[in-house]
Amino acid sequence: MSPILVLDDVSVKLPAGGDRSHAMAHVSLALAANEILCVVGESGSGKSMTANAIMRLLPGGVTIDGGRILFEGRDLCALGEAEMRRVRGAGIAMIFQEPMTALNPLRSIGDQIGEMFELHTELSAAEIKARTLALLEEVRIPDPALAFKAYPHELSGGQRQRAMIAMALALDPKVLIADEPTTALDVTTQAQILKLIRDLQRRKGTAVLFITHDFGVVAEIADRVAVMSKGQVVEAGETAAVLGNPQHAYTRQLIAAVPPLNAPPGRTLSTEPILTMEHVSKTYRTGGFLGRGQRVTHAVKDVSLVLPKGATLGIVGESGSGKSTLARCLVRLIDPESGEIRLNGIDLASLSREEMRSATRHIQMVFQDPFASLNPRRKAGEAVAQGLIVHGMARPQALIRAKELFGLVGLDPAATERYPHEFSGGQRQRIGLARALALEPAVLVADEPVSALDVSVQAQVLKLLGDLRERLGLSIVFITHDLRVAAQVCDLVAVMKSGEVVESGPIGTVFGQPQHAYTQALLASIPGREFGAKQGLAQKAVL
Amino acid sequence: MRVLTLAGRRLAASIPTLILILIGVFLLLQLAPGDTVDALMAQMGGGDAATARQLREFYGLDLSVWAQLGNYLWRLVRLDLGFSAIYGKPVATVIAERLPATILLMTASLSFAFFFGLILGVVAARGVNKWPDTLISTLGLMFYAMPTFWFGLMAIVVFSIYLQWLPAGGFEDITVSYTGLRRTFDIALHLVLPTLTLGLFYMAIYLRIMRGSMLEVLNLDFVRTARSKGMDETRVVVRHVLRNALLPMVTLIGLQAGTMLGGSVVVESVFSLPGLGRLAYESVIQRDLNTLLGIIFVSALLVIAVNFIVDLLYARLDPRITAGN
Amino acid sequence: MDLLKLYFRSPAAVIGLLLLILILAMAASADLLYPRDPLALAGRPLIWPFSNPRFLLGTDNSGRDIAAQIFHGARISLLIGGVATVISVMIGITIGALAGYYGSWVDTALMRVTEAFQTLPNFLLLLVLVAVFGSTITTVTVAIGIVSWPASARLTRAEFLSLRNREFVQAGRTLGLKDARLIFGEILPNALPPVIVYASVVMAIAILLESALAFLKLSDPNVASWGNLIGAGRDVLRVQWYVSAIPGIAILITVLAVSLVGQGLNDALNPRLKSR
Amino acid sequence: MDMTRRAALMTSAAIASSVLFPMRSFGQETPRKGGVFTVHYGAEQRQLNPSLQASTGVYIIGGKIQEQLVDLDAKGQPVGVLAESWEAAPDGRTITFKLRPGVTWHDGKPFTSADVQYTAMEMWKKILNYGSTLQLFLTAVDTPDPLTAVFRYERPMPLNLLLRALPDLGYVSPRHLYEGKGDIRQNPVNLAPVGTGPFKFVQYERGQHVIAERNPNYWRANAPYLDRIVWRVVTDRAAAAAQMEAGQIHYSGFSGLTISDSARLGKDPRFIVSTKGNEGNARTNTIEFNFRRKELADIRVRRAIAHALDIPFFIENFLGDFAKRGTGPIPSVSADFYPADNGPQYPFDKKLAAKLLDEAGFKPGAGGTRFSLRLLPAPWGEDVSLFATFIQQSLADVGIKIDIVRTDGGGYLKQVYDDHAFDLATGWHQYRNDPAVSTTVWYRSGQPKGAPWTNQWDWTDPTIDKIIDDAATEVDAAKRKALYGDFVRRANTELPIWTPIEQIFLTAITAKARNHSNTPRWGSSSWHDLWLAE
Repeated sequence: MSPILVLDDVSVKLPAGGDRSHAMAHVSLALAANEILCVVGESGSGKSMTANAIMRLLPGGVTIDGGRILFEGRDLCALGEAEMRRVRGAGIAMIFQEPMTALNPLRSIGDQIGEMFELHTELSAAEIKARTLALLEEVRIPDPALAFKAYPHELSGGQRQRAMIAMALALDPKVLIADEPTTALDVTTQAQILKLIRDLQRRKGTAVLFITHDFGVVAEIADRVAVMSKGQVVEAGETAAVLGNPQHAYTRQLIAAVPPLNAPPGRTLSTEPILTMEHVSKTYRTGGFLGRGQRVTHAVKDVSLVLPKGATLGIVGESGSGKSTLARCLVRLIDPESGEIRLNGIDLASLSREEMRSATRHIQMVFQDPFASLNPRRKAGEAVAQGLIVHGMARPQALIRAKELFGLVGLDPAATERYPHEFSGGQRQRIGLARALALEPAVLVADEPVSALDVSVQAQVLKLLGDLRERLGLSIVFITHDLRVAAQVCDLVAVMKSGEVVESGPIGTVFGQPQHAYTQALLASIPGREFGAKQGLAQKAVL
Repeated sequence: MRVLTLAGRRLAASIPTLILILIGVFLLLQLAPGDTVDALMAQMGGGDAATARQLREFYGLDLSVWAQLGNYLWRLVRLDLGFSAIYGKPVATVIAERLPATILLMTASLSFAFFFGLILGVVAARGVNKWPDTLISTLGLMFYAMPTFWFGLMAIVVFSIYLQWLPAGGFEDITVSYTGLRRTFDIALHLVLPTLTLGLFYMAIYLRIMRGSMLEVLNLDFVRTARSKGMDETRVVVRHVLRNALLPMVTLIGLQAGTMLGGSVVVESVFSLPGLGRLAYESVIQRDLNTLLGIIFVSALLVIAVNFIVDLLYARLDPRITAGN
Repeated sequence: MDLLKLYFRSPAAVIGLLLLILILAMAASADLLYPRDPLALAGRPLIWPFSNPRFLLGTDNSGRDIAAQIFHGARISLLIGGVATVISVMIGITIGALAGYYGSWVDTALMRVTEAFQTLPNFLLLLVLVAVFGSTITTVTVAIGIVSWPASARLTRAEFLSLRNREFVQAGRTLGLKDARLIFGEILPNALPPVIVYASVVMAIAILLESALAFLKLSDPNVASWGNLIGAGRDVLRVQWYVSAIPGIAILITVLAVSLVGQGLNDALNPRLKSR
Repeated sequence: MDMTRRAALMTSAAIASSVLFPMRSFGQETPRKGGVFTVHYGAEQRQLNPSLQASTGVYIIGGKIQEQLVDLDAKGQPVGVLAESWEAAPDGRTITFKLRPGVTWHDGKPFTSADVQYTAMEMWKKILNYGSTLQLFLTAVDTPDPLTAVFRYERPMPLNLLLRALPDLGYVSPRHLYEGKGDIRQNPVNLAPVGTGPFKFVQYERGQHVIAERNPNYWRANAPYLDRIVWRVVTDRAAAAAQMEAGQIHYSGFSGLTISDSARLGKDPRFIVSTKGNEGNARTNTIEFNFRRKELADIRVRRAIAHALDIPFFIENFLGDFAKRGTGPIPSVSADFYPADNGPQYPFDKKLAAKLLDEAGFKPGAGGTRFSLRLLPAPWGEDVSLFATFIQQSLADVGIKIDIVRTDGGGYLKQVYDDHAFDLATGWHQYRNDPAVSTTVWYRSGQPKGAPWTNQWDWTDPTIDKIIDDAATEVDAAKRKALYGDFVRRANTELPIWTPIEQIFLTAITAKARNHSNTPRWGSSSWHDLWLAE
């Protein structure tokens, strides 16, 4: 059937001073009715700009300077502002990535959805209320009447995304653009949302332009896929064809970087434990007035785990499961209420702040957000040398050691003089790693070290981590929400849910034959489960 | 309900603050050279040592500092603000007499500043970097940078003497005793220039805050969602941006209530308005501790009341507050 | 540095900088152009500006050369404004840092004190301080400094609260840094820029406060500050309005310059805000 | 009234007054009954009863409501008000006043000698500033009949001293409203005065205004002419001038406006600005030396400081033509006591000043400064702050560095008259018709510490003490005048205080006013004959 939306040789010019002249260069795409086209690419590839260009909601200074965008035969670039407004919401609707901030915090959900009808139809208030409630029903939000009156902050991330979808589909638009709608959600919620979009698309026959960076998602729901890099479409076609045997080198490299789900064969682990956690628990008391009406949340409840020497213990779970809190308890950034944390025989939990300050050199941490983990006002080399200087090494000597560590983590030793904002995300994580290794710790705690990176960069950092583990005999506690990454990196894994460890053991057995219902649900909801499995074996050599 | 406990907590939290201020100022003013009797003698133009001693006993100034402080706090607990040396009347009645002028002036200037600050801020933000923005911002800065008393005096010269449109000062025209509506109109006429003088400075501040907060909110995600729903720019601003942009403005009212009374000292003396500002200035000069502390007590209550209203307003504007997180 | 490039993009900031340089030049050249003591009796009082070649801007009601007082006044007013700002920002940063970093009871206690200062009308506290400690230039400057610190304390506290749990600070903690090094080495350098920008607002208010004090005849009479000239001019305002007008304009320009520079810096610091 | 009518009124009044020659000479115009007279009230007082507080700030209101035994007539001679006649016994120890019959208080009660007795003994003697020293030796006031009051003194009281003091210190209060009503000072009547005067108190709105209206049964036939007097509280002088020009204020007395505004309004036909009517309130600008500083204890230094000030230049350029050169503690307006020969004067002579300072051994040091002094100017009076700056500028030329220390009212009295923490001080000395009232205390030694406007200079001079004591009790008027001549000459030779400038208070009043400024202390008098031409 004829394509409903066609991008014909579209180019979008960036304001001067950007890292490249054009966000989109000669992009041609076609989207037919009743079809999901996935546009996949890494950050900065121009995939989000495509969505903005179609809706003509480009940020200040960015302009379309070539090509046509045909919607039902009409070129949107030529439309006047008033007519374009009639298309937005009615003809083409859009949903966004951050459910937390995509809705106006000060107005109720029903009000914001109802506004779609107010804008484009002449319906009475009563009819609008009825239509809105029906929509909420359709997107299977629990208790639609309550959700109608609720404010955004009273709903969970998943529920808010459902509300966004209800808003988008209010006027049965011909085209739905979804700009990474599930990236910020937990795996289980992501699975439900993808299923919802899939069902609604089939029932209503809408054409969906789905933008993502996650190949799993592509495998899960895409009918056709287009791969973008640096503003150009490098490859497009049926999903099975493109994923099966990618033609373009860039596509092949991207797919190769996606860690498969089944774990490589287990390594022999030493029996001698280096770090043991016994009955560790931490509770938060918030609000309340003199004890009454306090809200108590048990972040970590009675966790007992063992990290063998030289092994990597993975801690997986969704957000709010307490895995980060546990990690911070290990390095005493947070003081657990009870329980012991033994490192080489010393119980870290019972040390005073002074004693902990000297013992901390044995257990170091790598953080998640590359942009926040380095002090912007301090040279990269100095950040790495700081730990050594504090523990008594002379400054010049520490700086030389820093240069060596830069080499160890694969960075140009001369870069120690540069400031953090001059490095890319991946390079910053390497600096974080160098800083952690400066004190030659026995145990390295890595809290989601790669989740903020693009897939290709992620693969390089994981490879580096693997090499260092071998060379330095590091024992690592690896915290992540991405089961694929855990499968490739960890020897043992513990699955946490609302503060408790529901299942733990060697990664092969836990992922192969999950015992606990939650683990099973977790594994089942990973998008594109089979996608990674086939090439599982082929990837082994690389890592 | 929820908001009342929130406000109750604010009240409880400000009681220690209030006590802290009163004791601090009480001790501070003890160090000032001369006491209220010296000031009285200066005003009387003479008086022998015997009268001075008698007066000092009468005002209880012969007790030790700590005894005086103890008496004052003991009376304060019973909400008795003591006796005013300047006016020979209980402080409470003196303040009650002068409160209406101050409250009228402050509410008038605050609402003038807030209202025009808001509108000009929105206009400036809408046309950012174009001529309306630069014009409004520079005008705002001019009023901000101009010393208030200077503007006041110049305004009198232009509007009351040269053009004779507005009265040159005072709270109302008492040569002719108006009543009812005519009197309110007359008082309003007397308050136009003082409100302008005090209000323009604060309007400049609100204008800048509003412009900044508008630009901030216009960059948030939900504005992009609103646009993607096919809304025109005005509706986006009115239905979505304005209410979010108001939040910092409302908090500012709470913060500025205190400084406004300070500003009114100068404005009230230029326009000879019988307000608390000038009474405070006179009580410092006359070393009338009871009146000064009484004024500080009342102005602190005023500030707490304004902050209470700000809390209520904020809770109504932002549902997240009542949820208590 | 790109900050300068960003700064000079907005015309208002450039105008502000030029005005500030003009005022600084006046302050610097005061001794060259007007070597005599500005408070000395220069000629007949109340000569109109531009009417007598010896006195370009005329004389005030004490027979002192207004131009000399404007030039020397620039130095005094900038001095008062500057020192008072430094005092208030210093107090503000220390209290804001401690309250923001340590939190819990330290935070509540210090915030009670800040609230106390903000509930009390600041001009009133200034009057009491001047009445108690006399109106010499040092007491006036210190008093203005003491009165205007709460705002910068609140700002610093907000910055510290947001930076305190930032990951690079937590990394510092895991490396074994002591609190003091964390506060001054890690957090403060990142918390300073918005406070420095706000200092321009504090300076503007300090200069206005000094002129209000002088208007009530409470400033230091032995010093040729603009405020004193306005205070003196107040008695002859109806006829020789220029005696108050000229220093009024000088204060207007200085406060305008300081605010524009402050605003320029602020917009340069978070460019996202400016170029929408 | 709306704007257009006010503007019309203004122009018509201006034309009317410029056509007629100055109001003084056309007495035959018939007085108009009625109208509201608004008065600029600059400094609010703590109470309004003139028998408790002798200050112009109280007379300007209380003087219209309460009356005194004796007032001054146009030529400055005592004239009876509540007293019809008086006579003193030859030994000067008893003075009998015959009271005016048929006078009633505003609340209807009759005015009798009992009121005079109570006021004299309980108020003048115990509370009234300057009154307490004047009536120091008053032992009793007998009331043989309701219309006779006999004053008995332990030491002779010169009749002309008493008669000159009573216009200021002779106001009578209603006994029936004070006796037995607790502490006189806290009696609420002080803020709502009841008197026998031409105007009855109506209302006092703190910080805003005071209102009094015509007393229907006032003892002077068909007086007063005005319906109502309104005192408007305006503390800012520039604002007061503005309100006068806007027609909201008719009269501002006791130099209530700034020098330049007074000069400007003087040229405006709508107003009359003159010192006429203030001869009773003369004042001299003083420079007080603190002998505790060794430099100032040396007479040559004091004389040098006097010679260093170019007073004629200061008066001519800064004070305008309402001030003139002072010659001594007694101002020239005091016809009865102004001596022909005032003793040594100190004309402007910078070289002589420098020579005197060298002789005294104070050579100019680094930067030409011989020594530095702290100068405390009184915090009231625009002329005082101008004079302080002028002193600073002039003494800098002869090598004396002056640091001006600014204080407020309470601080000034405490630091100068109690703590003696000053080197030079400058302010006002108010002359009250007789040197014994408020002038000699500046020179007489032995004054109690902390008593303001008295000799706190750590300077004692037995000769001048003797002259002062003799004059205070000398009954013969001529001998008394001669004694005060010696007092002036001695004061000017020893120069503990220098009185270089003599000024009289200035009155600014609308040209529509009639019968104004017709007595030496008109601003404080009862205005029973004042009226407003339309």
